[in-house]
Amino acid sequence: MVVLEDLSLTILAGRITCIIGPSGCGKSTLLRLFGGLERPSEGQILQSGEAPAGCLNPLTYVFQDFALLPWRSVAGNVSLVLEDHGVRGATRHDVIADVLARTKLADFHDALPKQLSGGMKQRVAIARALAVNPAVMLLDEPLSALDAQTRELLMDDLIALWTRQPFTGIYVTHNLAEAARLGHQIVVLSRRPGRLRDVVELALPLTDRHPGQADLEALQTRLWELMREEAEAADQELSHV
Amino acid sequence: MVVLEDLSLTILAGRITCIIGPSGCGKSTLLRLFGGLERPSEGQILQSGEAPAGCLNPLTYVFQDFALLPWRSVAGNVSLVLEDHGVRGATRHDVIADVLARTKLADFHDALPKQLSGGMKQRVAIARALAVNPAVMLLDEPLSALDAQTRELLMDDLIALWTRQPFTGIYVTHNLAEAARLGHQIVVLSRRPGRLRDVVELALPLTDRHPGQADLEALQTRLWELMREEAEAADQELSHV
Amino acid sequence: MSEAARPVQFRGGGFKPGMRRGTGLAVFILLIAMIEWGTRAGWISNLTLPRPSDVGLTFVDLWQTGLLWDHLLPSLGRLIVGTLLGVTAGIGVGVLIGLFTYIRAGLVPLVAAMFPIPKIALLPLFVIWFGIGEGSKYALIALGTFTPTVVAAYGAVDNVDRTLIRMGQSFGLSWISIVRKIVLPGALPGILSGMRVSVAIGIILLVAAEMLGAEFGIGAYILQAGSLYDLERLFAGVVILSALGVLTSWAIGMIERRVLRWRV
Amino acid sequence: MSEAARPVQFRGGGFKPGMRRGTGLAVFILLIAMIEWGTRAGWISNLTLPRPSDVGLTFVDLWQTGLLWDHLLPSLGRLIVGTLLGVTAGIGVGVLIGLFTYIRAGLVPLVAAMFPIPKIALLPLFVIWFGIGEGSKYALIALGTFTPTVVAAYGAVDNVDRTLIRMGQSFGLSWISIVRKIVLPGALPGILSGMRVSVAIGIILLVAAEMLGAEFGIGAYILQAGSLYDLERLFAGVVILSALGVLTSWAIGMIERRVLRWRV
Amino acid sequence: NTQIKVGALRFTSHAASFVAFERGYFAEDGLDVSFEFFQAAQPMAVAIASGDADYAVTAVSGGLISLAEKGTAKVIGGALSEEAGIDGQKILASNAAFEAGLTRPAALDGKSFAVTQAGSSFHYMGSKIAGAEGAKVSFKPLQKVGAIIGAMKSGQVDAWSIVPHIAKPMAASGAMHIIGDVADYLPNYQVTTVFTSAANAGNERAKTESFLRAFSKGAADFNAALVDKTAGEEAAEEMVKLIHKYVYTDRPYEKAAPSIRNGAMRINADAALNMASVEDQLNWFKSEKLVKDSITTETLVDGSYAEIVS
Ligand SMILES: Nc1ncnc2c1ncn2[C@@H]1O[C@H](COP(=O)(O)OP(=O)(O)OP(=O)(O)O)[C@@H](O)[C@H]1O
Ligand SMILES: Nc1ncnc2c1ncn2[C@@H]1O[C@H](COP(=O)(O)OP(=O)(O)OP(=O)(O)O)[C@@H](O)[C@H]1O
Ligand SMILES: [Mg+2]
Ligand SMILES: [Mg+2]
Repeated sequence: MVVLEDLSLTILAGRITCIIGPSGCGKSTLLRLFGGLERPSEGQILQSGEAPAGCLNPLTYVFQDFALLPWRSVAGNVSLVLEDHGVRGATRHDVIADVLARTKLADFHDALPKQLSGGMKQRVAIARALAVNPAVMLLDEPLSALDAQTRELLMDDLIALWTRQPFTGIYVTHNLAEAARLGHQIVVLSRRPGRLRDVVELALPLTDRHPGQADLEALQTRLWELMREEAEAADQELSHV
Repeated sequence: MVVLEDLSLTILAGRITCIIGPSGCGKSTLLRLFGGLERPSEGQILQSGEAPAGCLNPLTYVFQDFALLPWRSVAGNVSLVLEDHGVRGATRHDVIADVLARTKLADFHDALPKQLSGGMKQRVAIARALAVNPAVMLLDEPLSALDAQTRELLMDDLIALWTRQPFTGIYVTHNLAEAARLGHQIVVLSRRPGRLRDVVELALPLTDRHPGQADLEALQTRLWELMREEAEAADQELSHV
Repeated sequence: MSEAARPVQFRGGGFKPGMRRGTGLAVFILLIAMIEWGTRAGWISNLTLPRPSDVGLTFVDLWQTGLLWDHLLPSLGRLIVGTLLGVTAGIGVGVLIGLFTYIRAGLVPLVAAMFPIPKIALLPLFVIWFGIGEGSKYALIALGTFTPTVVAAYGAVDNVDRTLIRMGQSFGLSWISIVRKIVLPGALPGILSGMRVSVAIGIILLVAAEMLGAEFGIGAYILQAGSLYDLERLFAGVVILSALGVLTSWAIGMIERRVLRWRV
Repeated sequence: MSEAARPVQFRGGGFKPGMRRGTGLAVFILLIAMIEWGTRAGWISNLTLPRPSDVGLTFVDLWQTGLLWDHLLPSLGRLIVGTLLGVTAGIGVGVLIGLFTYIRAGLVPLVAAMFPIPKIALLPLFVIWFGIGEGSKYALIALGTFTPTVVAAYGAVDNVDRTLIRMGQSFGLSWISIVRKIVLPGALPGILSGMRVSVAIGIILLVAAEMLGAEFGIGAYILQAGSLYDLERLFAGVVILSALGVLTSWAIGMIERRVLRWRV
Repeated sequence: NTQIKVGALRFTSHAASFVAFERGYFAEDGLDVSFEFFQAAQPMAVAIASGDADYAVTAVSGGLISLAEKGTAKVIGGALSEEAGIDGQKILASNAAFEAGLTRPAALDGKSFAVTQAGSSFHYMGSKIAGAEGAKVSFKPLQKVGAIIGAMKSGQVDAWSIVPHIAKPMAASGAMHIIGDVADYLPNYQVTTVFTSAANAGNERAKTESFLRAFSKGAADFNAALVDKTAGEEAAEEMVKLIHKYVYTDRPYEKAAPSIRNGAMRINADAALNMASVEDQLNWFKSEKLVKDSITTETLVDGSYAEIVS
């Protein structure tokens, strides 16, 4: 089955690229290709330039369902990705303390995932991703398992994190509001097989964007018009499991 | 544990009442109380007036996770709730055909739930609720298990359904946009124990509301300011499982 | 892109072992060939293992003399009747335990206490209770399959999605409708997978059951071969039971695929 | 509100049977009282069931003469060593099957074929292979606990959340780290719940194991009582095994609660 | 005709019933006999108690005594006996033990002795032999004759005793050694007895007497043909053929015949019972604490049917 076809994309360093498209169009597959978790049957993914100093894992994911180890505490989950890269002792301790502080998790150092709300779990996943100092963050619908209010809160947190220290992000989402809030560049894919429909550039700095802002709303409406028909078709599809 | 406290609410017939509030404040509990699925330890729920003619189940739910029987086809799932009320033969057949047509499911008569997209599943659940001709529809975050685009599509469908034949609805959600689009009256609850924070009335007819409309955006922003702090607190809560 | 553009390295995949058709067969054939060689060459003594070809000849013999059916049919009858009794009773009791608080509280400890009782220990009692005829054989197999079925059945009822039950209640379905249309179909996958284990136990108990005055039956055949230290026949019997087990497990798999087509 | 305001009728609840502490005990006591009465009054013949008070006296006797420990300790030793061997090997093989395609393809059919082989049928062989000493008893119990453990273990590995494994890969964890830190802890709940069954089977097999030249042991005690048709002693032995089963199951439950505290 | 069920093992020692059935002696006495075949003696005793069989022949085992104590079984006559001059049960040593010096029963001290179950006749024999030689012997219960043969062949137990038609071919094939005769230690040992349910013994006198009469006729034919060999070779051949219908059915006649002939031990005429031997066995069971002390020979034996010899 062809999932993605005839797709050529350039991701900009230090900016957030949002990828939107109807259900099943291959967004997650594309992201897995970016991160080396999937092998393309044709074509290739190239990375250029050097990873920043202290980068343990250049291409780092944040998953929709958090992917926390339930048997490890918050700190343990962050520690997991440091252990294998030989970060030990005081250094490890410091890195963990730093990323937990940046994601407002300092008080939850020893909590188990089951005790946390969804928003907190995703913060842990973000802290874990930050801990390896990635060159590119690959975020696969990081907010869609959360309720609308928590989503708002986390969007603010992401903007704050990016503002403090800009990272290269590829952010897959269904949510046009998220794309309009977080994207420097919005890539719109068509239905399966996913092809490039449009690429929208947004010059407005992230910190100047607010929910309910008129131009962002207009952009959203434009994107929605672009996609509505395809979203409907995707919705009506019968899967032949 | 006290979940809801000191709460007195009146639901208007033929209108949609949206209930919003932070996570765990007792929205679902309140809705279960309305529908007789939970027994209040104090106070009571009263229903006044007669159910409309042909109403098989006055208080009817639509659940967040669809609650479809996976072993029954789309038609079978609707049939389930008619069988017990003695609707048989041609009548049953007609009712099923009618509600499936109203929810754009006519082509999916014999599909199994596993073949359907999330949006389609929720449409089946709505069709099932319509089949018993309810006096009040109780909707517990009916769209929050869906992706953002499908959510848009279903909101339009709900508005169309209500416009064709207004029903009394109690609609629980986290999503302020949904509340602003669908509510004639928006009830804001505080954190647990849930108390009444505010009741907002919206005069604008449903059909005249559009995504990105300025006054609705303003309302959303106001609601968000009302709730932000509490949402943050709810997010930070540790559960002691 | 500018300088040094390297392709992203693949690091996914794995951790998803599939089945290679034929490997299993190859392992079997290899094993049998090894034993054949060993027994012929003498580095496996004929006291340790029989020569596979001799076991094969025993089979041919069983087949040609018609003794195979003389032994297989009574055993199948015992297995079917006994398992049917045990499984039916087990599902009944298990569902009741899954539905009613007092039945659960009263019976779960009883079932837990019955589980580790070795059925062969009760053989002498079974003769008194059910006679030496087919009755005691049915009873032994039924008892052996009963307890695991009960456990599987009430586990399956417990695992039925509660939101489906609440849905049924919210639409005003009667209690019996909820049980019939929601609880039982929802418990079916768990019950069927429990049946796999129960049937395997039923087959294992055939030998114990046929300790009780059975002249014909695969179990009796094995016991007789064992008491004569006739390894060829012992293994022939064991192979038949093993094949029976694989076959019934496959049959239940087929039923599952048919009846549970709705599963994701 | 205006006219006829009726309260909403409650229609939820139910389908959530709890445990009533004590009911189980009450059922046991009732059952025993009934049998005591029946055997005293004579409507239960002394051939059918022993008098519970006599079984109790047998216990007291076992205790006072110290015979209880003479029988219990060897059995416990066999159970522990045999189960440990079987479970360890089973977990090892099960995890390998869960990780490697060729091992899975080669061994799953073999395990499936071994499952329905009745271990008592192999007793004569075990005498030759392992002698009539402790060896054959350990081997029998180990073999009996091995197959269900394998099945549970590879099922548990299969059920480990694949997104966790993909996460590990995406962070560049080494294969061995993924196995050690993600696959094994993730498979632990399934392995532990499989151990419940394995240990119960180990207890059941004690009797079969002690058929082979055991002078002491609960199984040997039961067998002797059976061959003497001494129902009091037979039941005393059965009660010990049953208590042992309930106890080990409880112990595994405790371990689960400790080790799997992270479970939701 | 009265319907009765006779429990039997497929052993030559049960031949009297087979002969009585095949030659119509049961029918002559108005009995319509059907056989229930068992794998071991123990379930047969239980089956008599439960009413699944009416009459059977078996060794005096602990199980039988316990059932008699529960008032459900009675010994009514004797069957197989050890008798000087007739090939009886043999004492065997494994090759390993034989080479290590177990060449006579006197060397049994410290050795292991195979039995099927505690309280079986093997246990009794071994215990009596060891007692007579002043030897301390450990008994290994191995449940089945097959398991014992395996253990003997591989030298895991040292000694055993068994009927001659199993012992002799084993010794002949070099798998083990015969080191003595049971009869030397237990002269006139009442190996097996005829028994029935207490109900039959007490209330069905006519039926029980009919059974014993027909059974005795079968025994007489058997003794004449194969034990005393007074009936001539032709009768012996015919007798072996008759028995082969029931025993070693899965072997061709040529192979079965020698085994059947070797297994021929005297079945007591008129089911006479050697009370002294029975009493000795009962006392042994009591002394080993395998049965309750309160049991007397009267509980076990209904002496009103058969002649009591000693
Ligand atoms: N493991 C798989 N096996 C088979 N097909 C798959 C698998 N994963 C994805 N697909 C198929 O590939 C296509 C693209 O899937 P992908 O998950 O990339 O879509 P997506 O855009 O992320 O969808 P969604 O919006 O639902 O997350 C889908 O049609 C899906 O059916
Ligand atoms: N079955 C239950 N057992 C114990 N506590 C419960 C149960 N269901 C709900 N609660 C508690 O009752 C409170 C209210 O729950 P409820 O589900 O009504 O909240 P909610 O507002 O619907 O939350 P959410 O926004 O997460 O859906 C929560 O604090 C929850 O912990
Ligand atoms: Mg996706
Ligand atoms: Mg809720």
